[in-house]
Amino acid sequence: MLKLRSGVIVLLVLCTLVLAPLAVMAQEKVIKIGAMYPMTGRAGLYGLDSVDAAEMAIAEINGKGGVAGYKLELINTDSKAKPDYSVMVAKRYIEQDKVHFLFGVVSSAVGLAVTEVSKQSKKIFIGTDHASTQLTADKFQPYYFRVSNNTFQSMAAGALYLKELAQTKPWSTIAYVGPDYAYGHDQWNELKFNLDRFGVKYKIVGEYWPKLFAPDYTAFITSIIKDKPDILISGLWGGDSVAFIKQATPYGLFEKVLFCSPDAGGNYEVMSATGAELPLGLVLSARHHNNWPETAANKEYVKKFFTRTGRYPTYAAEGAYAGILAIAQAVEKVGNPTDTEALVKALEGMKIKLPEDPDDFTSYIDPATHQIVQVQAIGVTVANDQFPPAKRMLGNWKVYKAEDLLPPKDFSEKKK
Amino acid sequence: MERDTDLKQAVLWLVVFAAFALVPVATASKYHLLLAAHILLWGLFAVAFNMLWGVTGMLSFGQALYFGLGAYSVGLMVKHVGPGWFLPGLGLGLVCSVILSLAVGLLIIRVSGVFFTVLTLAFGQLAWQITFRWYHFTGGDDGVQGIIPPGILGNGLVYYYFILILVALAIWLMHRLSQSPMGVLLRCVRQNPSRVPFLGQSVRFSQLRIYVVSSFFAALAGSLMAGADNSIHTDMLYWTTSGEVILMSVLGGIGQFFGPFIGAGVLIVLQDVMGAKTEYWPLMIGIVMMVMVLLLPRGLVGEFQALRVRLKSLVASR
Amino acid sequence: MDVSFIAVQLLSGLTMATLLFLVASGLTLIFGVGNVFNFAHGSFYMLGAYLAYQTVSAWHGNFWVAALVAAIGAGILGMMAEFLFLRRIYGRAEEGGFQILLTYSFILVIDDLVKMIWGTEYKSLLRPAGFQGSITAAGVTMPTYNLAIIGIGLLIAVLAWWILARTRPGRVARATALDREMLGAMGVNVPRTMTLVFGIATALGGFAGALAAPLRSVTPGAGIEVIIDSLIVVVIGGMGHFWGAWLGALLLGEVNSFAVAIVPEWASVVSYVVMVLCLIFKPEGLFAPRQVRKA
Amino acid sequence: MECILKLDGLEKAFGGLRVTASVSFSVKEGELSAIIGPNGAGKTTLFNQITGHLLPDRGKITFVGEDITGLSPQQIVKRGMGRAFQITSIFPEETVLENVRMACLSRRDEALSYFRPVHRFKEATDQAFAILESLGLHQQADRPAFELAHGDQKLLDIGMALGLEPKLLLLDEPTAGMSPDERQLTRDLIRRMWKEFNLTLIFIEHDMDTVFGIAQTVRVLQLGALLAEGTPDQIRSNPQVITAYLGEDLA
Repeated sequence: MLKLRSGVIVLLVLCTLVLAPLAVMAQEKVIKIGAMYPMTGRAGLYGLDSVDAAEMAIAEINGKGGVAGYKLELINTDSKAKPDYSVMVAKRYIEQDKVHFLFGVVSSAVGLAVTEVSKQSKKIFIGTDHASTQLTADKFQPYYFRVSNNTFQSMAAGALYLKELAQTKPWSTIAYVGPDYAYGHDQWNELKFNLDRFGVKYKIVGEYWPKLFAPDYTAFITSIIKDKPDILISGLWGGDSVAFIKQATPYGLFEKVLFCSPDAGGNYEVMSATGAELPLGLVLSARHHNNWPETAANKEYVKKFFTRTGRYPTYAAEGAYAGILAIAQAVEKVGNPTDTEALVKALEGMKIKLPEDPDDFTSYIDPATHQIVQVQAIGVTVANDQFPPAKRMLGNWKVYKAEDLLPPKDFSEKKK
Repeated sequence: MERDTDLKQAVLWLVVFAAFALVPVATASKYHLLLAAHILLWGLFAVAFNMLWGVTGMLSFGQALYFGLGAYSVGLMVKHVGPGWFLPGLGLGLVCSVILSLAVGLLIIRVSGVFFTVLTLAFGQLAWQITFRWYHFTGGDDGVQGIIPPGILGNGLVYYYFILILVALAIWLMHRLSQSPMGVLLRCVRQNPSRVPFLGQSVRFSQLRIYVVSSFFAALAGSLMAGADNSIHTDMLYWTTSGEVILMSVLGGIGQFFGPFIGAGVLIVLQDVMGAKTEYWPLMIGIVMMVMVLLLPRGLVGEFQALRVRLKSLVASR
Repeated sequence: MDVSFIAVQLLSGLTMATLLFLVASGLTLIFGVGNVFNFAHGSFYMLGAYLAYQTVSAWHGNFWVAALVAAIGAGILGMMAEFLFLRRIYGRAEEGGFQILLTYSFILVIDDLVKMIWGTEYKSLLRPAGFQGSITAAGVTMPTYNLAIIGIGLLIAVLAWWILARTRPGRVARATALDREMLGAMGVNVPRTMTLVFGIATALGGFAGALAAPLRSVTPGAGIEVIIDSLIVVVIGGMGHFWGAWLGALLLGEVNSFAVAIVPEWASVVSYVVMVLCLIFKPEGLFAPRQVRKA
Repeated sequence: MECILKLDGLEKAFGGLRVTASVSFSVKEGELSAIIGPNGAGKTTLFNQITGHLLPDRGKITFVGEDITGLSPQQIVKRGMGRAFQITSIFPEETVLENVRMACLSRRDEALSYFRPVHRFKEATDQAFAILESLGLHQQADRPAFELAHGDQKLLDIGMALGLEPKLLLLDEPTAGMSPDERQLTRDLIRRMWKEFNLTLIFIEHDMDTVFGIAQTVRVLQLGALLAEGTPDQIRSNPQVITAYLGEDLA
């Protein structure tokens, strides 16, 4: 008898599933954007920043009356940084919520899973924070667009920086420390690829692979000191970067080597979390800087974000901001958010002025790879307390032209 | 009387089977189909897990190892050999799960209680770390995407029915097992392990047997999941996956054969509904867990049954 | 490898080992005494880090005071958790499973509460005054704060050993693990002992979190990252054996330290390999006394 | 009559304490015998060695002409030895029928069948019912075992041992914790079982009415050693036994 009851429960559950969509009434004249940012754990900060920035962009656009008669609307579901769950959410967005765009994601693993859904259901996926080059290279599919730099671009900029450095301050040996997963390995491979491409001579004296979120780097630090590299490239990000820097400082590592972290090392949270402990003279970069370029647009963006949230943005925020602008611009051009093929055409080659663009450059989406093309600035840590709680910001900028950073046409992750 | 139960069970089987078979008829949404597929596969995983814990009393915190093994056998076969190798991958996963669970099982059934639990957790984490790290072969944390079942199975609807039939078959087999002498023996192993040898049966071999059986079906669930999601990733091997399946079992009731299946359904639907509404999902699920553990330890199905018995005796006494 | 490098790596390993031990000690204590596997131990570690941060940054407290606040705060919260929740499931059939689930639910709740209170931004603590630099002797550089941590770790190990082995409360605590009922019959207040020990264990976790905070970043989810490592330590050392935890941590720290120097590409799996080897050859833990195996 | 169980110089020590001190005796087939002795005489330890639960340090156990020393409990059970426990050992959540049926299935090598529902094992079920009937538990067959009264649980424990159709049945204090009336019933029952199932039966007992009421042979253990062996009358008049039980003074 009881077993029958459990059968009834299953039936009820299924009925709810079937009836649920009826409750969702389609609203008219809304561009629905389905975002999947993580809101918990280490990456939660990026997720929160992204959602705040996206909503800020939406408020700006809707405040001006929307685009082509449509208002923008963002829904976010905590992806928990889990690919299988994100796939479910993406399918729900498409089938139940009838979103026009898939949006976001911090982790490349989630990005790779969601791009598959995007491909199968022909729904545009605007990628913002995740950096794996694969998505615009061998996993390329026509409905995916990325509006922030990938690791290849960051590493190309890093390689160019090192090339120039060799002319003023000769160096010969290099070591790498990066998290032991795809992101960490990709960066190192891409850096080596770019150094070779730009004809830089170097000798590798050490490669170190702490696990992701490793709490302790002491053994790595002492080992690196023994290797005596001239340059130490770091592929660590976020809290790992913070922990490494904090633990390495008293060992005097940064006086012995030039520390260079061109993809995520210069992200604002590293600076805010290390405060005055961040040594001067580290070579860092990020996909957006709060104090570069010193254009009115960037200053206003940073200020507005601060007013809205009470904190300064990490680069994840600017990616999401750019994504919303790109969507708005595409819909404006096409006139509706439903004609996917026309929207893809509109996004391909789209020029879009972003806070991170210096006055003489406008970002654009490469029609061949659907990767945004942007300049990248690499800076050196200097004392600067204009963005508290950070006590150090980047300065002495070196700016690299966008076109120089693109991968060659035949580049593929497989050729490592 | 016992034949009567048989009949009721047959009816129940038909009802549940029909309900799931009708999902594609009731909704055209691919999302609902995926949700139903997830309930089926997690349900299978949870029922298989509960054969270990609820029935035999062995709490494994590492069944994700076999779930992931199944998924990765399919995924890596498709990735490295070719898209047509989906089904051989499935077969390989099942074979590997038996071999691995035998080997690991022999090592870990030497201890019991919390020690056993911690060892399973340790082995699960080892497997996760290897998969995470060996990224040329496994794809590391990027996982493997584009796992499309071959031929006619590539159609979502066909694949759903494929899942439905296999899951129904697997759960039916496990149900038969739980009703069989072997099933009774396993319950005896949980209730009073020191008596079992004096019935001429070996506790350790019983435990090893069910560990292998449970792992086999976990691998089946995992390998079918690869085709349902079209992608696999290291999270499938992470301890949180094992934790989720424990939660499903407790939610539904570990003392009931069907409890974990119901638990899986409830949790997945809850996650879907609540996850969309709040970013404080972990808090919600944490509170649900506390309530279940402290107030409703018999699970939804078990408490429901207890309530019915109480009501019945209340009516009878009047 | 020259001698001074070996010395440097040994010291690095020792630093790692001490931090591992500090976290794992609470875990092994509550397992040894209470037969409770506190899966949420890492969350108390995280709470400790946040409490220390709060004390130093918002209330401008001294770091060492903050570490004490962290320990006491985590201890009180731990006692509350034991008193309000865990206590209710002792003696239940399948207790082990419910323990793990209940403490798992603590992880989820604490994580989200921390997020509500402190947000998702990374927090950071400075090293305390006087421990910001390093000393160099015979070509070996060692940060003073790392030395302080090693010293504190040793102190705690010795203190805990002394309490458990030489004092009456310690002996009662150890005996609790052996037989809760028997002690109850002997007039020992077992529930109170359990609450107290749970509090001490979580206080150790919170203290470890505070001490580690200046070396790491304080983020939500930090607890989950340490729990697996401490678990490995406890498993290697033999669950519930205090000295075992210290030796296990030492083994793991040193093996890791030299793995980094010798086979850096495999550094991230070394811990697991050590553990599996231990389990194969001595499933009850390397440093646990052999148990009498029953048929 | 043939000898079914033979102990040869059995030795067992825990730490420095000798709990079995060179015990040798043989039990004839079909015998109903008792082992008595003061607390701590090593009676249960002896049972544990005979049934394979403990490994003797030295000595040899022969069962139906085969050396079973060092075999595991389940191997020994398979050879036809059944046992019920001093502290009742049953499967509390299973029904009374299921408890006994498990034993019957095990006897028939059907315990590992994993496909056919247990109630379709007709022979085992019938046999289990028959055993419950002769134990007088058949009306409670469908109740979970933990609901039974203490005395009934003891009977169930014996019933499980009977389900194995043992040649030799060992009972450890079958009347412990029973009221005098229950004891009388159990006493009758044991005798009836013994005849009905053609058993060789050894029981440990403290209740002298039971021992001298039904046993054909009585063996006395003291400090791990066999003190005396004989018919109830011989034992009753054995001065050594009287000393052991009543102390030096009264002897």
